[in-house]
Amino acid sequence: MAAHYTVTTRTTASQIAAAAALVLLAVAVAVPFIASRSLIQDLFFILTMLTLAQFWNLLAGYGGLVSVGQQAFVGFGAYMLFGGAILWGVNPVAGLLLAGVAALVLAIPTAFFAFRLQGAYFAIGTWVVAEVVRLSVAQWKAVGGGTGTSLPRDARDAMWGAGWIEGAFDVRASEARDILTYWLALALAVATIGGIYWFLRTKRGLALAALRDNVGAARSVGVDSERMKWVVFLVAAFGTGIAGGLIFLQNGRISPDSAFSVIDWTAFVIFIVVIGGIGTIEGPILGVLVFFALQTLLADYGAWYLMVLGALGIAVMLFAPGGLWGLLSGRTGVQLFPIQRRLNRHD
Amino acid sequence: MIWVDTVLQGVLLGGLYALFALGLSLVFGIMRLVNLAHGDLIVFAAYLILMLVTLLGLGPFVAALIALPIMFGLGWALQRVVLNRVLGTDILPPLLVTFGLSVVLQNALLEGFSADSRRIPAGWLETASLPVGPISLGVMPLLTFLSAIGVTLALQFIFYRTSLGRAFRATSDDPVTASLMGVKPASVFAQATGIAMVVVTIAALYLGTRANFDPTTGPARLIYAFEAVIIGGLGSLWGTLAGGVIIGVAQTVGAQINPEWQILAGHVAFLAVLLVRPRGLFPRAFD
Amino acid sequence: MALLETRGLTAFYGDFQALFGVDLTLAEGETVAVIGANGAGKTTLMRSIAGVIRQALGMVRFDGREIGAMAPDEIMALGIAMVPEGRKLFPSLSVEENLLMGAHRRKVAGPWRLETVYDLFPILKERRGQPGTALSGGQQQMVSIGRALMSNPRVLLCDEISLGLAPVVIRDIYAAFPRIRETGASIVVVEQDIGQALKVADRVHCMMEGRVTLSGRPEELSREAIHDAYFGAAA
Amino acid sequence: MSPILSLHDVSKSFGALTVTDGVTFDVPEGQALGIIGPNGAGKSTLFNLITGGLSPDAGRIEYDGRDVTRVPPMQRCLSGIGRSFQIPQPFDRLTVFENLLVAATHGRGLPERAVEADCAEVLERTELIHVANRPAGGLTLLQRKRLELARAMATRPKLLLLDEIAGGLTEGECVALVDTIRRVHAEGVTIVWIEHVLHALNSVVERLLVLDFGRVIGIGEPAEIMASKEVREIYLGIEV
Amino acid sequence: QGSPVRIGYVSPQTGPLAGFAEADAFTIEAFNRIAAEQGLNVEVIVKDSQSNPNRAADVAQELIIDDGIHLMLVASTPETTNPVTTVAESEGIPTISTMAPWQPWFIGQQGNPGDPGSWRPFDYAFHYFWGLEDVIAVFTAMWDQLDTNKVVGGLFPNDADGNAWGDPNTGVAPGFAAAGYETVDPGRYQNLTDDFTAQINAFKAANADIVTGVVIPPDFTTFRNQASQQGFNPKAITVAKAILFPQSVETLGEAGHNLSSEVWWSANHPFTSSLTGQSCAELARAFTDATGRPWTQPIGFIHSLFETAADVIKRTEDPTDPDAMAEAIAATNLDTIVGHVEWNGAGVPDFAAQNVCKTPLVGGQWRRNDDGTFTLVTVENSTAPDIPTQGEMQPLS
Ligand SMILES: Nc1ncnc2c1ncn2[C@@H]1O[C@H](COP(=O)(O)OP(=O)(O)OP(=O)(O)O)[C@@H](O)[C@H]1O
Ligand SMILES: Nc1ncnc2c1ncn2[C@@H]1O[C@H](COP(=O)(O)OP(=O)(O)OP(=O)(O)O)[C@@H](O)[C@H]1O
Ligand SMILES: [Mg+2]
Ligand SMILES: [Mg+2]
Repeated sequence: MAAHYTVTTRTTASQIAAAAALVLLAVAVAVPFIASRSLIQDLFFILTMLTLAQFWNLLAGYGGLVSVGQQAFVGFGAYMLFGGAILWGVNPVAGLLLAGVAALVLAIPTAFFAFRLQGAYFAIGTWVVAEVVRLSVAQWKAVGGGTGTSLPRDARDAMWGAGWIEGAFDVRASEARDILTYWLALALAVATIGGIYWFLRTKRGLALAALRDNVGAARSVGVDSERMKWVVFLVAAFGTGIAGGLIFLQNGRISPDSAFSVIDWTAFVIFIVVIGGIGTIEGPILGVLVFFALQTLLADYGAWYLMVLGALGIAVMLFAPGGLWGLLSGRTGVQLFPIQRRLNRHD
Repeated sequence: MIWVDTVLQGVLLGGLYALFALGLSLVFGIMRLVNLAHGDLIVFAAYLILMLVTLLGLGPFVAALIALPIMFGLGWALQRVVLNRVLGTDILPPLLVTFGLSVVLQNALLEGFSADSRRIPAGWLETASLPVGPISLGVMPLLTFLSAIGVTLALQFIFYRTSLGRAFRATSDDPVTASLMGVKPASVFAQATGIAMVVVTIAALYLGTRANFDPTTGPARLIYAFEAVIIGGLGSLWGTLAGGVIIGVAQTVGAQINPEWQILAGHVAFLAVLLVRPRGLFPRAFD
Repeated sequence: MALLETRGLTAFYGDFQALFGVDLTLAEGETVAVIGANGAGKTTLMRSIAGVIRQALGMVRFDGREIGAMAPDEIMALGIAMVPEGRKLFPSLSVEENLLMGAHRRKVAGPWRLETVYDLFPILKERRGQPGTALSGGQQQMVSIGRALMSNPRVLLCDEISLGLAPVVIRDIYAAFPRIRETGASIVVVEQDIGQALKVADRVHCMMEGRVTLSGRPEELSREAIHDAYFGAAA
Repeated sequence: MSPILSLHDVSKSFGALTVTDGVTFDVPEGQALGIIGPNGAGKSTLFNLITGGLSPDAGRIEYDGRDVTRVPPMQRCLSGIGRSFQIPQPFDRLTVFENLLVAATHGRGLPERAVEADCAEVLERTELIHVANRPAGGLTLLQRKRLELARAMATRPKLLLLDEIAGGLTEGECVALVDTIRRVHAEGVTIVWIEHVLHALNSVVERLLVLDFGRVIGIGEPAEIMASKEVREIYLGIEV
Repeated sequence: QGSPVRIGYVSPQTGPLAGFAEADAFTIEAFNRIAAEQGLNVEVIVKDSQSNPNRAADVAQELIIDDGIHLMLVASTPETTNPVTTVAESEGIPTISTMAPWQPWFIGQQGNPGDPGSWRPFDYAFHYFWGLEDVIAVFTAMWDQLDTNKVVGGLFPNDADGNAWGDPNTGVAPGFAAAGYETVDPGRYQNLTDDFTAQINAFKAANADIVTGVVIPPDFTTFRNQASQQGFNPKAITVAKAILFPQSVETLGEAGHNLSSEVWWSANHPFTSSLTGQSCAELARAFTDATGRPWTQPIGFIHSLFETAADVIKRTEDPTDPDAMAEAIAATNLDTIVGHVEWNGAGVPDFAAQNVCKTPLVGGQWRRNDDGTFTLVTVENSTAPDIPTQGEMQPLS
């Protein structure tokens, strides 16, 4: 009567969550049919920040790579999209892929340099690399140098799918572009969360979790820590680059200061992840909602908004290092994206 | 001749960067604390000096002298109340807390002092110069550089010649064993941050007299300070000074070739040094 | 009356309990040895007394005071100095600076000053300017002991000072003990080297798995009993 | 029998401290070798050299007929060297089962599906099956030690290095653990075992090696080694 | 009484550019009062760009989408005007913009600023201010008043203004050359530079008597100090941006005396408001009375922006129709407190004629008073003779 075993990762909460997610996704896809443009834009903002946050969380929360230079990939990706559209007539939608690939290519020398550094040195090193990229791009005269540039009207009007949306929804061109970029952002965010969740459930994801807990032990059981670092860094750069391209595609204007803003694309993202709960998929989702709520509530108070944000970050670090999701799941044990493999015995 | 001048001016500029960096180096070396609010603390100190100058009608140097103990107390309290709680092997908590602090500080200054750019008046000293052969060196930049050397010497003395400095190094090596010697790590760290704030005040004096500052001036200089600390080597004070000089000279030489490369050249020098020596120029023998 | 006393001392590392109700007394001027195999909890006991592991109130008394809940620096200020396991020299300090650290907080007049420590371990005087970590293991151990003595402690806790040292060196180090005892300090030595422990101690406690399993005067304890207490009875 | 592991004149220093000093020995395939020696003798360091956590300053390490002196740790693991750590190093936030899954998938280069049953079996044998779904951070000492063993076994090693796996356990716990180790050995796994709990060690190993100050001062039959005056003196510090 | 015409207004109320928005509250308060008196049903919705171009674009979108504005007003440096105009243009919202030289505004918004063939006019965006050709005329006229060697050192940063001014073909250098001035341009530098030795050495080597440029205040202070320290003492320093506000000049102390710059508006200008009937002097005094601060150049322009808005709304049949509104803007013919505003293409190249209107520009010099405060004195008016001068150009030191 040898017992036999099966392995599952699902929990009741996760099954409910999965069902809810499907409904939510359907609603999200349908939003442009019912919602106002301002809601679509807010959702676009939430989705792109969420994407950035998920990738940073993958880096820092899972890979232990605390990068302060993700703006390099946002900005470089976005600039390649603009450069592609302006200089080589690349359709901006295809340009998104170009943005991702460009960021990936940039990530290779960056990683080569930054992986020589540890801990705080790594953080500062990535920041300096991002500055170097910013200053170099600011000398690229064809896309406006330090002035920046706008996406040419021809390129904007040629965006794949925008024309169809314009006809189908009977909206103005600018609104059609919003809908298109919203759908793209939705697809990117879903692919990001889905992809990261899938990855964490593979054996590589398990190894990543093991490395996070104990590098020495992980290496002794055959985990290739170097390669894991590379994989995580490159994947994060690729996704961050696409997100960057998308953000500035929607924005229509780019300048080195905005594209490589350490505050907008790294600091706020870190806030989102940490406030929500680092090292979980749920954390950034919760974090981005909190961030957005704060921004909406307090944006009219100028400096006070940022002070509150800063103080909240400090408070969370001091009193709830696991973030809001950590508090929540610590109390209730709920996990929406379970990755734990459970061994079930059947006699 | 232009090149000699360029390098000399770069060295003097390096003195300013070293002053920015020395406080950071102290805190980084003793507690492995990456203080992202350092630049904003310098700006804060500059406003403090400015207030003393305008409200009490003091000279900038006297005002700075009064600001020193105030800043020491602030640093002490900051470390005691906030930063001690996030020290540890994980670099993220201190990174985030000091970044939060930076944001809070910057915006509080913005509320309090508006975005107007201000300057600490230094009278005739501002434009005074000293001819050295065919080259003319500014008195303020010279004072800045001499102060950087002075601060390095003073910190070096505290570090290696006093019992407080011994406690700094011991606690930095091993806080638990240090506590077995009767050291209170929390209070040693607080004193270290207090001293770092004294250095910050000196840096603020020269930042504020050299050029205009406004509440957002801090972060732009922070990165140079970090570069100086890192290429100098963790915890090496002379290394930090050397690091500042390297960044300064790289910037002026870069600018001489083409002004577009000025800031870039500083960063590239940093990357190049780290590529060759990942632990900086004068690393500690262990850790 | 006992100078130092623990009553029902327990200690945990997370969920893991390392000590189960340890009672230990140390009289003024006495030397007590604690022996036991790896992981018996000897170091845990020392760290609990020194305050590195915080204890509940009522478990540790020193000179009539409750010290269980005090921080290590306060406890050391009262006169309990520790020679930690593994020497734990400060790598960025020179030999002399390491010694001076011992008197950082507790600066009381007494027999131990730099000169007298150098008298006790003359080799250290020759090496005073070198970083502590450049010394041999035995010399490092001397620094660690000297450092603890610098505070003129009333109680000296020594954790495995023979660890990793050659027998000759161990002999040299233990040769210093009579001089330390002469100054009136009470001593707790934790040892795996039973021979040495028995030689210097007035009383011996043998620990196993977080409990004291055997106590007595050295001459009362048979080698078999120690062997059993040390390795377990089934050897 | 050909040696599965052999060290030739291996040395390692940390600064001025020589921790491994010209160590040379062979372990024939299928044998169980015990290593004893005082604290700080360099036993754990020897393991780190064999698994690749540290690289030697001099000398050569051969495993399975190949020179592995400069091979990175994860490749040594893939080729069949498994180890336990003296201070248990579980992946705290993973469950016990996941701890084994990491080892089995990466240590053997197999997909998860292929090793799940095997991991379950190892858990049964190491009596951890009832805590399989608990985070490893919450285990007791015995369970941690068992997990060390189980995780090493999950890589299906040909050579298993155990570092003080019985230290700190009660007598009963120790006996059970020894039983498990004995069975692993019986399956033909070569074992090198560092242990202070001599009776446990001696009930398994066929040969004993004594290390002192990084030097091999004796290797041979356990009884013979234990009897030698030198060893008793060094090890127990009692003059006999 | 239908629903009000909604006007969106974006300006940098906080951040480094906040000085430009100093008079916002004062102006809008006056505008609302007059509008109520005149029975104009309008609502002004103000958004802060925080001096951040990203944020400027965001709030512009909010104004258009959430608040449903009918008219966009924007002012103060290309960092604010350009993102807002770009957004509004693509959304089809009529926009009136000011306080940025027209070249960085117009060319800076083109996809490829380097390729004039690709430049396109805007359908809904209208801008009024002066252009580089005016700066060239005013600066060279000021310098002509002095006895110099006609060598000019240029400080042009790598930002929107700096790139426009420093462009070797479309910037100021060709114009200077036409007026007989040779320009030494060491190259673009990054803002917030801590050292100007390279530029100073280049100017010294060329023996420049004049320095010009478009510099942010902290950098100008650094430059001015270093120049003195390193023994470089030009006869004239005429820069834009850095010495716009009296506060910035005051931080220079004595070194601020006789610095010169372009003047786009002053209390001395001979214009009156079409909205309130105030003269420039009266407006300036009203501002000082209300806020306790000295007048600054942006006050007039912010005021004129709302003057123009009121005029356009009055003339538009259906203000909710963007095309009608845009037509009304294009047809503007109004005398404002900053001069005449009419998009008739006067003095503007063809490619921008539809969207750009120019206002007069003169030259001024800061004079240090005994109490350490500074007064801006108009010293050059050959391009706008109806604006009176108050003194003559003086050399530095
Ligand atoms: N930091 C720690 N975390 C978890 N367990 C610990 C820790 N330190 C010690 N232990 C465990 O507590 C028990 C007692 O350890 P302790 O160090 O007190 O033993 P010891 O008698 O001093 O041994 P040794 O002779 O090896 O020094 C051991 O089982 C050990 O594994
Ligand atoms: N990374 C390191 N750096 C410096 N010294 C080290 C390092 N690792 C070990 N040592 C030193 O090397 C010596 C041997 O250590 P090792 O851990 O190999 O001993 P061991 O024989 O396993 O002892 P134990 O029985 O206590 O486990 C010790 O003195 C130790 O302090
Ligand atoms: Mg111990
Ligand atoms: Mg060991």
